[in-house]
Amino acid sequence: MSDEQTLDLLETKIKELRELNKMDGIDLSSEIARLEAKLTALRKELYSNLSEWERVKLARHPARPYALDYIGMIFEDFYELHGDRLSGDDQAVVTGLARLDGTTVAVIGQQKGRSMEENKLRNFGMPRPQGYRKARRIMRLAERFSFPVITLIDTPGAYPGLAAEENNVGEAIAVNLETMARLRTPIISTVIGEGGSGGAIAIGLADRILMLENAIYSVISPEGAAAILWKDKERVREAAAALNLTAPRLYELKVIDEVVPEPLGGAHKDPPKTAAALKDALLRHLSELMELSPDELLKSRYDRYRGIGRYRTLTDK
Amino acid sequence: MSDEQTLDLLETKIKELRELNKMDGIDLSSEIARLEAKLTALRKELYSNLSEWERVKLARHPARPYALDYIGMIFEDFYELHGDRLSGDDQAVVTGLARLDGTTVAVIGQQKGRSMEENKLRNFGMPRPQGYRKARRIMRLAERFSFPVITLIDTPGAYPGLAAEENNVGEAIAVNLETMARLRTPIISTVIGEGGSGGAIAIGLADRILMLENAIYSVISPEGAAAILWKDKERVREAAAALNLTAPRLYELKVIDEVVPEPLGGAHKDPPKTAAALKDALLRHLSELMELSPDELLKSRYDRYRGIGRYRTLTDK
Amino acid sequence: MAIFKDKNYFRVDLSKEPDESLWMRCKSCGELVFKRRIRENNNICPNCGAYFFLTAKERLESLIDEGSFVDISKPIMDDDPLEFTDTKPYPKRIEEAQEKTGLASAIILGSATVSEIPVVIGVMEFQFIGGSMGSVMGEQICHGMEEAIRRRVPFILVSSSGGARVQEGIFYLMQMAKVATVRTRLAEEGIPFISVMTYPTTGGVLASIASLGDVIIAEKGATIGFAGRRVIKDTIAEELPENFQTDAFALAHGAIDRVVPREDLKDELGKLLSLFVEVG
Amino acid sequence: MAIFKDKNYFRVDLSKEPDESLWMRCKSCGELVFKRRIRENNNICPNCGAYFFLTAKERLESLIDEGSFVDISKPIMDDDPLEFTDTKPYPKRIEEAQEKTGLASAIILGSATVSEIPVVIGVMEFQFIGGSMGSVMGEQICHGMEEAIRRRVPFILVSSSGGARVQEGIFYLMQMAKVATVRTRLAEEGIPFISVMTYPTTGGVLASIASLGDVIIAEKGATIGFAGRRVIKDTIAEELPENFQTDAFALAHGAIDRVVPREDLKDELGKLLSLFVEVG
Ligand SMILES: [Zn+2]
Ligand SMILES: [Zn+2]
Repeated sequence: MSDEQTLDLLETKIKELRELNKMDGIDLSSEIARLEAKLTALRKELYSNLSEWERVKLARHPARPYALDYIGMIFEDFYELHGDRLSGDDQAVVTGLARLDGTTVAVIGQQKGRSMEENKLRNFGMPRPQGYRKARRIMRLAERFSFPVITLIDTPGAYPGLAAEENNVGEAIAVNLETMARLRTPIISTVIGEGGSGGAIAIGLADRILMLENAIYSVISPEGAAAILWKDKERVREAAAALNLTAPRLYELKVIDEVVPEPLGGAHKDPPKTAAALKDALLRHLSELMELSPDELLKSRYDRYRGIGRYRTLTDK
Repeated sequence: MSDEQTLDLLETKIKELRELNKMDGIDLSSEIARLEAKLTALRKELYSNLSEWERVKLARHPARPYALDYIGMIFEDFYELHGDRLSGDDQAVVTGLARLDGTTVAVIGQQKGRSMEENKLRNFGMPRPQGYRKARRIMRLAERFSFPVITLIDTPGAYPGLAAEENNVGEAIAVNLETMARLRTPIISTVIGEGGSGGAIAIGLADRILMLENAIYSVISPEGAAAILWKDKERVREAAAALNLTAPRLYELKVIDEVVPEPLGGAHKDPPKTAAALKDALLRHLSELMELSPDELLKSRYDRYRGIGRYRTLTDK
Repeated sequence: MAIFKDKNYFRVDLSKEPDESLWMRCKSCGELVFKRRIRENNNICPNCGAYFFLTAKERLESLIDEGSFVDISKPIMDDDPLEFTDTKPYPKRIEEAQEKTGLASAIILGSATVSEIPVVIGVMEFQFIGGSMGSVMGEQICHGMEEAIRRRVPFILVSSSGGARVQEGIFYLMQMAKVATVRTRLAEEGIPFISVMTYPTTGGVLASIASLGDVIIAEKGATIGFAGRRVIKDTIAEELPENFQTDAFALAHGAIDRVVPREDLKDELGKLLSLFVEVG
Repeated sequence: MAIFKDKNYFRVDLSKEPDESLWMRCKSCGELVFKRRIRENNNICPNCGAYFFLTAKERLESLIDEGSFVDISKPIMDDDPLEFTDTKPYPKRIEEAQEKTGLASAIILGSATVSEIPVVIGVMEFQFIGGSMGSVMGEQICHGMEEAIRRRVPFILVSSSGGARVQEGIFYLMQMAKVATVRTRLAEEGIPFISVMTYPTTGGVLASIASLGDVIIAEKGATIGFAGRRVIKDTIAEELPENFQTDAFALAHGAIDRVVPREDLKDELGKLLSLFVEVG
């Protein structure tokens, strides 16, 4: 049993005691209070020292809220829009218009499923070229009406397979990047779960990049890195650590703009609270970005990406 | 035997006489000269009174030059470009860059085949959505570098079929129209053979519309019109006449800007001469259009299409 | 007798009640139902839920706020530029269509409100020569878009069309180019354009204005496609799947944003429009 | 010994002749051939026509006018922002790659002429950690595009890359965004960008700069694809056709403009470039 499972079990026991407590003649209040204090302390200890690999597991936790969950909790009047107008409607990408505290925004989210059936529909959150092109269409729509664009990233990666290559997934991602680079409206991207490589950044070029505390953003999965770089599938913990994929670390590296806190134990422990924190962050960043003219916005976005990267300068000889 | 075939036979006989004439001791010069004069007179009579249906047959004549034939005769340094970047490369549409009397232009042509094999490759000149989207890509490329766009129309129509509908041929045509309406570079379209309805206009919204003398431009084929409107497949001649599909008639109706003359008997009787006439017309129109700034060009194109149509004004009551 | 023949142009007035027989038999479930009840129910059978055909006027009534409609169409009607006659002269067909529908042309154009949001709205009348697009429809659509720009309100176009007005030949084809050209101005002016596809949206209407909506909504049961089944059969004799050119087919292939049941269409439009316009 | 370790940056000089053994055996036909003859023949076997691998320097030599190359790269080399170690520390990998290739990074960047047309050209070196894109490659590509704008000459990028420089993690991913961002300036300035895809053009290089050429030319035999066969097999275990991710596959699916044999590549580039620049 993992540490987290032990704590979940303890939590269940406390709930059972609380039920008992309601019955006549039994007073367990002080015992319950002590157990709850203990649980919180244990949780804090566990989650304040989360290893990278533990965060990977939280980012992929099946109970973790997905894009549509956040959309439901953060926005009003979500109106879903479908289709790339070219050849398909990829349900691994959800797009639409909605209101964020009164402002109409375009929302683009990568959507995983929970049941087998849902996952079939959502393709396990792995977008096809049609999904990226649907996103591109919505970006252009947003630009036309000056709606800010909010993207929610949560994908193991772009769908790899014959049909994806036949539909030029490379182009789909590349042209999205080009499109986002010059889109004349604010873009805020948030990694809410897994930020899987090119499949993530294809909707992730933004004026502000946020990450939920336990989200990850990585060029390769720890499993993939272990297999390819360490030639040992078991060394996922080492790989996860080496990849620098956690939100706090990426904030230190100045690649992302904010880490949005999650409840102790992860977003799924209190989805509304997580959503509230994300909404607060989105509103803060959006109000700053909406102060800028489209030209200022584009210039600042351009400068951000023009300057990104780490290298050593040598003596020209 | 049709009148045209009779004349072709006479032409062959004259050629044979001319061979004989080269041999020693035979002088047929004066007989040949008289026969040639006769042939020319007969041709003139035949082709000056071409019925609409006869023009339809000329427009579809298997020996008629196709887009690539004209491209070879009119432009220099043609560099073909392929692919819609999305999912395919439709060979019923040929696109590329080339030089027209020194000016780099983008060329977009609908291409038929002659042999069965060629026709399989070219899909009988019926473009798929991928072909229209390839054309669109080349238009955007042309706009980026201010290359004028020359389109050559020759199609029975857009390819009708399952795959075309699955790839949203309606969108493909509609967005091409929208794209051409605002393309910031001159566009000249020429119907060189068959201008088949929506499949033709999808590359035919232009600053100047030219037609070869025996080309046709029609909302429906005479065969289709006979079957649907006259409920009688045999009444193609009547349908062809009613449809007002010939170049001279469309010029009278002020829908097209110029009728480019063909040699007696049709373009295939002297392809280089036809190409020379078309080149001359293209250069004339292009030099006029290149006098205009992009804004002037767009305004004049806008006004042209905003004003097109014939209706009766009523008394508002 | 052609009602518009005398060059007097009657504007569409939705308040006039058409007289009609009391009962009809539903073709789907076979029940006898009150016509009035069907009418009040968006022409949906109250017994089995089957959709009956809506005229353009009925469609308008089903989508807009009651009493909000004002005809803003141009006072024009179809001409006969090609002097076209097949089994019947084109002017005769126009007359018959006018008598049958009580409309001047195959499109109604007006200002109205939808969930209290002002819009310009055009609705095609399929019973008017198959809702085909001739010079008048092209002109009214463009006029509607220009009015939407002038009033700074969204433009809604409800399509129901077989496509080509063959009798106008090249002028029909040029309407495809014309409406697409004027549509670009809506985009440049930031005016929303909602395209509503109903049964059927095909041919050159699909391949021009109907496919150019910022948002495209299809009514449940709409046929959506470029080339008709018959043309496909005659040209390439291809086997076609059962769902060919259905609403579900269009949705699956990314052609449209949503499929909406008729009874929800007005609410959906209101919800969508409210996202495009400042509310409050 | 790392040749760039001492922070002295050697610019690429194509005039230096590498010393090498005289003969090699062609892996394709088995014949012993003069290395020099292969080299002079664009690394194509003079006997059977098989293509041998070209280093970035050899590729450059095969594409540009002799003697026209001037290194204009920025004097930079890979850093180790994540202090990354797998089976080997990242700095060690960089050192080894530098020693092996004689290059500072996985890309050569210079000005040159092609058929007498001045260009800025970047060429990736596959032998330098698989031609993977790290911060340095991203910066050099952007620098090259800016130089092309400053000089008003076309930009050519010859890709040969496995994609991700995994050791730079998020900084690699951000290079995809970076090069795509700067590429938009070429478009705005009307500077042509020709993307040349060679064996292999994959991953994040394909999914960013390589797919964004105004014209995209693939060398015959190039592998072009986003996800590697192994990833696909591991993820979805799908059966893949024989021509998967070949040049012909990319052409058939509209990803590229042309497939060009190596021996024609220079002439084709010259012909194409001449259409983009005023000649005479
Ligand atoms: Zn019923
Ligand atoms: Zn060999």
